[in-house]
Amino acid sequence: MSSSKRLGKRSARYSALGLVAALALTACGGGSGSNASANNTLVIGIESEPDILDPQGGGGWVTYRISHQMFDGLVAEDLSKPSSEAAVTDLAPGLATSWDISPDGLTYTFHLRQGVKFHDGTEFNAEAVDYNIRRMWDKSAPQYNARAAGNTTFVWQHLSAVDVLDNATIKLTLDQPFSPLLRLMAQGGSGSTGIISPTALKQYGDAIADHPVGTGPFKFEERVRGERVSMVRNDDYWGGAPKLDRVVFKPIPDASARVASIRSGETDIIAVPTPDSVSGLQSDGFEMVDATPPHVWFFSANMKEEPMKNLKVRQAISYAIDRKSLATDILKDTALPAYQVQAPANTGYLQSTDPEYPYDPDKAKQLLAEAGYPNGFTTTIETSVDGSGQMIPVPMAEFIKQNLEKVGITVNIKTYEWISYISHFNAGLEPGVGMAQMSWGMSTPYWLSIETNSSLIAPNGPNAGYYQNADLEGVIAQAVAATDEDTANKYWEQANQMATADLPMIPIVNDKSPYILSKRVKNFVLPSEEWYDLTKVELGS
Amino acid sequence: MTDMLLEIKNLKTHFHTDGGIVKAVDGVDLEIPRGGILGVVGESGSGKSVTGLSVMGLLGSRRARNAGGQILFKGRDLLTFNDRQLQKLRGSEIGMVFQGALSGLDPSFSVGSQLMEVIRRHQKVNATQARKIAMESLELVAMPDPERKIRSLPHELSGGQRQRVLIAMALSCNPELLIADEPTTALDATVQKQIVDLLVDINRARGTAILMVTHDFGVVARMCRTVAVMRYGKVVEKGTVQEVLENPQHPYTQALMNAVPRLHLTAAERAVPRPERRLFELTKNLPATPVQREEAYAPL
Amino acid sequence: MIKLLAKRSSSAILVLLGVTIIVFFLVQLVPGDPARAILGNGATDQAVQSLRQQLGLNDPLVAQYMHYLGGLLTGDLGNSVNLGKPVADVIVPRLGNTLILTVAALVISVGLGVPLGLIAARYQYSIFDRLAMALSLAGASLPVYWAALAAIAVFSLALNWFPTGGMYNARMPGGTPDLLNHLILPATIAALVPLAVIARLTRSVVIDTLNQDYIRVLRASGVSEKSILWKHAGRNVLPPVVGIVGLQVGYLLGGVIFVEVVFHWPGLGQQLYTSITAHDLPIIQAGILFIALMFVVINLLTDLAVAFLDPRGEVAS
Amino acid sequence: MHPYDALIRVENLRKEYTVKSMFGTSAKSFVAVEDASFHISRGETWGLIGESGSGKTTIGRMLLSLVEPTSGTILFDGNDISKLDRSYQRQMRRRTQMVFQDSGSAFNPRRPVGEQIAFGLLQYDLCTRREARGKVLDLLDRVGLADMHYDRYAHEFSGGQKQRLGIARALASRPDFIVLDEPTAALDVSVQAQILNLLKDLQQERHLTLMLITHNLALVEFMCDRAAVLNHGVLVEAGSVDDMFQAPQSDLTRKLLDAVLEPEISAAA
Amino acid sequence: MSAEIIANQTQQATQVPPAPKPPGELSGEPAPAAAASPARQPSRKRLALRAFARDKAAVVALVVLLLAVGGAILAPLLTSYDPYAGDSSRRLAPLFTPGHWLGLDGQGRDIWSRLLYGGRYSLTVAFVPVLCVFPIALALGLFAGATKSRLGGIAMRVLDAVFAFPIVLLALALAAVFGGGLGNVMMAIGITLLPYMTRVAYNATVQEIGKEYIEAARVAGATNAQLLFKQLMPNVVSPLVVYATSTMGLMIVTASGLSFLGVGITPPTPDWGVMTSDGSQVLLEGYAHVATIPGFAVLVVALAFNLLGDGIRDALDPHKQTS
Repeated sequence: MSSSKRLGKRSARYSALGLVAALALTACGGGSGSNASANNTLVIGIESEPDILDPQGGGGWVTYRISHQMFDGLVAEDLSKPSSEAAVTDLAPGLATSWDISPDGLTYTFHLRQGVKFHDGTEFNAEAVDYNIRRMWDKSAPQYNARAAGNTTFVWQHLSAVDVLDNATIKLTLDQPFSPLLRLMAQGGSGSTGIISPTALKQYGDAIADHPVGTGPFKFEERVRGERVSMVRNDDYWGGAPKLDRVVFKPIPDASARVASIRSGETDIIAVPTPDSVSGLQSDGFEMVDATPPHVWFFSANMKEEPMKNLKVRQAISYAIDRKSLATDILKDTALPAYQVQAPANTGYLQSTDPEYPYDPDKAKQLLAEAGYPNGFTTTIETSVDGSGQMIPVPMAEFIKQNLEKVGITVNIKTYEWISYISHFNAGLEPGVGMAQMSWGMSTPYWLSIETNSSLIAPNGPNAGYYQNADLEGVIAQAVAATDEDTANKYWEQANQMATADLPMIPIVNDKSPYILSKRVKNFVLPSEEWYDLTKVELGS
Repeated sequence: MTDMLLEIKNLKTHFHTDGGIVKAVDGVDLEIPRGGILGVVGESGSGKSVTGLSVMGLLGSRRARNAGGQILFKGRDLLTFNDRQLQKLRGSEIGMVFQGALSGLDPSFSVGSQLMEVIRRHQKVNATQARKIAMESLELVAMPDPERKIRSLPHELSGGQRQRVLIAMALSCNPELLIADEPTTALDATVQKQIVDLLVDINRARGTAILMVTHDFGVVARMCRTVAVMRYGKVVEKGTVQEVLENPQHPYTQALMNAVPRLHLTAAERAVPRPERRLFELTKNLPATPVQREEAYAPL
Repeated sequence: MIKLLAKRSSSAILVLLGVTIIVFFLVQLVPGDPARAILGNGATDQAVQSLRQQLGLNDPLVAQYMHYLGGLLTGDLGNSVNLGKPVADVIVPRLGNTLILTVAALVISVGLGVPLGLIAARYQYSIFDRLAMALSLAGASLPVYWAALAAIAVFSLALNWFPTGGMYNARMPGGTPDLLNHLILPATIAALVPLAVIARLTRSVVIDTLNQDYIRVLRASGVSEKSILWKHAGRNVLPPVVGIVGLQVGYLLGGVIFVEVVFHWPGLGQQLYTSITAHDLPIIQAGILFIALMFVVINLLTDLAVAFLDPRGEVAS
Repeated sequence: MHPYDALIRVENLRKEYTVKSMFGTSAKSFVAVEDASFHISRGETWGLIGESGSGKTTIGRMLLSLVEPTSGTILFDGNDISKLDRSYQRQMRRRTQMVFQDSGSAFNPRRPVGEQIAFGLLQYDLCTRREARGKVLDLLDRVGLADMHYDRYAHEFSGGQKQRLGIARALASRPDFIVLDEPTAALDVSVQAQILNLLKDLQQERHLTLMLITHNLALVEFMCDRAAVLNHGVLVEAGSVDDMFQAPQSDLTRKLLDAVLEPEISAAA
Repeated sequence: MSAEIIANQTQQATQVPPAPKPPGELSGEPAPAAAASPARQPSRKRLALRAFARDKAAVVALVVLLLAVGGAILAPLLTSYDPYAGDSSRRLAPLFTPGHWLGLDGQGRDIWSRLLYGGRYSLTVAFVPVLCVFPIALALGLFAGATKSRLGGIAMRVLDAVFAFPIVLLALALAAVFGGGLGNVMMAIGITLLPYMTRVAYNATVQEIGKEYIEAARVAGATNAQLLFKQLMPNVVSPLVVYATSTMGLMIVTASGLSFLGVGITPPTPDWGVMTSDGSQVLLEGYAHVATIPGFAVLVVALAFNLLGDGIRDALDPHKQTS
């Protein structure tokens, strides 16, 4: 045999070996799922990899949208109505069927739903609730978890005692009246109060995030980091079993790739499509669903230094920004112009038809001149490049820069990655930085307090612009201490009015939080909230 | 002249370079009878190597062009051969050995496998037979311990042994003509002599005709029957070795002969004290060449 | 061979030690307070301080480094700040995914680049050669993410040949065929730049080899051009080409970050990218360390392979 | 011969190369030169004969302090060169020069050759900067090159011209002793003849002491008075060339003599 | 048969004899005629320029780069549009829109104008880090390569460790550390580049120091400093210049990658990388021109730098400078 033939054979053998190795490598990635369930699996393309699936410790809307499907809290919201029917979500019974509030507003007695079982079979009862609340609040409890506590600080800040009255009743005692409590208990933006199976908590401890066990409509199936989080139907769900067999949340961080994935049929629903893709998708037969969640995209002004210290300057900026064009041209109507600090999906929202700061560059120039800056000034705007709820911050900032430069304000843009931006933002605005962009919101107006309270001035809290307004704090304190909802709301509206007039934060737009749905998806409702319910959703063929 | 194995008639090989046409071989006539040994002597750039490569069709450069003449091998004009015919011819009917024995063997394959590849390329034999022929070829070139050497990789052999392998390779298919292009340059003197003697032995034993390209009159004297002296692409003088060496006619030949340092000078020569002994002085004995001969500036 | 192995390995270990130092101190430079990042917006100063204490962030840097190194040696990469689990649990599956992508890209770039270089060398100065080399020069200057998006536009959206990203079909993960289906496009894009470089370098190595004396000897012996190119030149360009390919793995590991981001391939690059943005220092440290480790190991293997493939056995610079 | 007639005297010279392993243990060594003793008299040309790898170049380099001997002494003009102080060392450097086998690679490819030849002059303050060019042109003229060659670069010269350049540079510092390392091995015979003749003329003119390293016995016969034969680092024979070639004492010498192919018709053909 | 004289000696005078072939050369092709003609020798610079001018690809590359530089400098004369000001109502207008032949970007800014002004940033990113690193790399490489000292060895070891990081990864990590923006990106790129350029200088030094001319210079009495600066340096600078030039293209690509990952130059700076990464957000929505035009600019300039590097290498090679 010639050596050339031998060489050929040998190299063939090598390549065969390589192939086998490659297959062996890939074989470990084999999957699960049968054809039938695959057909009834809803795939949702989401904008980033979720945080840990511990509902109390995991932060961010993206994560809560997932853990919300597996966990319930005592208090829920009615997520069955679109924004057009309910501008603000109504509170609804969750794992508590009802609750009594003492007239002094200091004790809350929750009557728990009976016959509910966690996904692992553990019975849901008052002990379970007690166990969970102490995990978030009671430093002396063995299950106390610093991260869960940190994320739920605002909810439990006035809690002084938890008492199990009986198997179906639990009493929370506060040290002062705290009207936002119920709404905060129904929130999930930065950690929620979803109830976890105590058995599972005891078993897994901190690793609960990889074995989430709740009472929700879907049961955890598996999580492949970077690839998917999947869950299957909970046939025993107390609210009625969902229609879908499985739900898969698939993180696709790049917006273009997300859009591509629904076009190619790999996903059924995607979050946050690029604004420029929406009309094309719609004309290709995809449906866009949007809402008015409690979301505002705003600038925190640096109240420590000139010229932002000057109210006239802040007003001038607010007049100078063409919110309408921003929403229509840049964001392609995926957002609404925002003229007040609180979002429409908030009980403190003012139903005034007249916006306070219409686009008026001339007035802006005039105000600047009055403030002593007839020739404008130079300032820096900081923003993240992406992030949950941030929409498309850089193009938006670029647009606003152009607006401001028209009235003589020269703007430098500084950008950061989302998470480094959060810590940078929370450290407080640096000298020389005029405004820093942020987006947030809650259906409870208490959010305004979190943003403006002087005790939460950075770095102790999210009041990054160092805002102090004793009058506003006084009104908010009255709202918090109110024991009936109407009184509270009246104070909240007043607070909103004051903040909008004083502009510690310059609101820009309210996100409409659009989702793109393929034709197969039926009964998907987007309420006035940052998350949604999937129990009613069905898939066609 | 019909019994000539190789007849080169008015061969012209030109190179088209950026600086114009270089006539490396410019009308050369040479002939070798069957079993003969022709020495082609010249200095760098004389066109002697290009002549050998032209015969093999191995100029391999885009710039090389044949500009006329004939190369008749056993009556067939090799210049009319296509690539396939030439490939068949090379190694089987005409073998070639180059200078630079150190790098002449593929370092990655054993001596045996390289020999066998050439053998099986030209002869319809199986591996065992090829191996046998390879062994014979190695024995022919007096390779010590051929059983072991056939399995060796080239770098395991000395320079002289490698040159032997190359000769064995060139001879493995029993060609009628061997073109040896300075096969001993860069070898130690002792090895050089062995190789030269080996070639003479092979010529006698097998009747293989040899075209010996060299710059060394010593080699010519040792092994050749006829010799041609080349300069600037032309043959300036040719004849039997006896005639040319003992009575060179062309001044260039004379000059070259004079320039070779010799041992065992005659008593008369030795009587000259060393400092006064002189080698040949080019400018005096040669007609002035046009330009560019570097040595035109020689002050001698 | 064993001696060479020992020598190369020990110098590789030195390099790795240097790598750990660089990784450690690089990460120290990342702005922001990891403790605050963990605890979120509402955390009090006190909580942040106690977590800093707990994480050892208040120790002197050198002590932190020694602690880090000690952990590494015992296989403890620490816990992810954000993910609440051991770093190794996060990194290892990602590493596997990146390896799949990298190996596939390597197979493509070598499988196409080397023959391309060989043929271009064989037909040096031909139209094919000039075209191939111009293209590969351009290929080496291509912004990878742009090429990735363009490939999605064409091959996923317009032609619908391949999925737009991910590793498996989310609806019904389908094992190896599913994986291959998801692998082809990103692997090809990741392969582009190394393919171009490999083709160019292979070409020049082959041209060098074809000018060697022994090639001329083989020609003079009537050996066919095919055998000369594929057997003799092919065998002899192997050591330098393996060296070139080894170096390209480094570029691959870098370029793969873009491919992983655009194709949302759940690999180490993407994890690293999100961790850099999420400030997850232990993950960043481990991720960079692993990539560097892979790089060093590949270099080591390359060195040894070159030495092994070199017929003279011991010669390797 | 009186010892002071010797310009160079070498005693028990030895050079061993060690290949250290990674951890400095188990060192491998290779002896390039073993216990060599010889002397070179003023004004003579001393030949060092050996085949490739015999260590002859290593000896040449040791004489010029380019390679440090493992042991043994080298006396230059009666002084042990390893014990010279700085200024004497400098003097020694000036007085000893070398012509390389391939002067092409011995010239910096990116500097004009004239400048490189001038270097030796300036380095030892043998002339002023202004005079340097003229002196170099004289040197070039002496070795048979023209003024215009001053500003050229090494690659533009032919083999013979490069050797001439190498010789010119070696002469620049007015040395007493020049090591010629295979100075004509790469040249055509006609060119070789010119270079050899040139070297001879220069030796007479400048009273040079030469050491010729070569494997070509004919060159030694032509150039040298005395010579030595080196076999794998060991000097196997030394003495006057005439004696040695007429009555060789060692096998190697005999073998080498036997291998010389003379351009005369012998019985062999 | 008597010996015959064949050559016609007079004929020799009329023809150009083949140039002498270097001994040992086997190619069968004579080397180009060695320049020994008595003509007046042109200056080195002239020769290098002449060699460069013969390289068509390099000349084209140089023209392209000069156009890019010219366009960047003369941008205000070549366009009337502000690269920062857009008309959001006309955003993403296609190619050949009247008045905007390259169309408008996502902010409704004129792409042609941004392309011109963008050259100022992209070319700076390519040029400045390389320029800054050059002397450091040269000094380090020379020092480590020539002295073989312990310190140099340690320096090279440290750089070896830096080598273990893929370029993009290191640049990404550094950019993340420094934060975005032109200056920081250039710093990140410079630091990333340092080991590579140092290695080139080091390798060239080690290679050159083994050559005979160094030994010859030592025989001629050169001191160590003279060897280093007079002999070695010119031979080390040349390959480093070539490498640096070729690298500039790669650096634009790298910088653009950083912009894509959000750690690069900050928008709305009209840097080509920023433009490409901006545009890639709408690439799949049918607005391919927004990303492709600046991407193409990056490609062309990177290519030009590569070809220029090749051209400079040849031009600086004394062997190719034939008059």
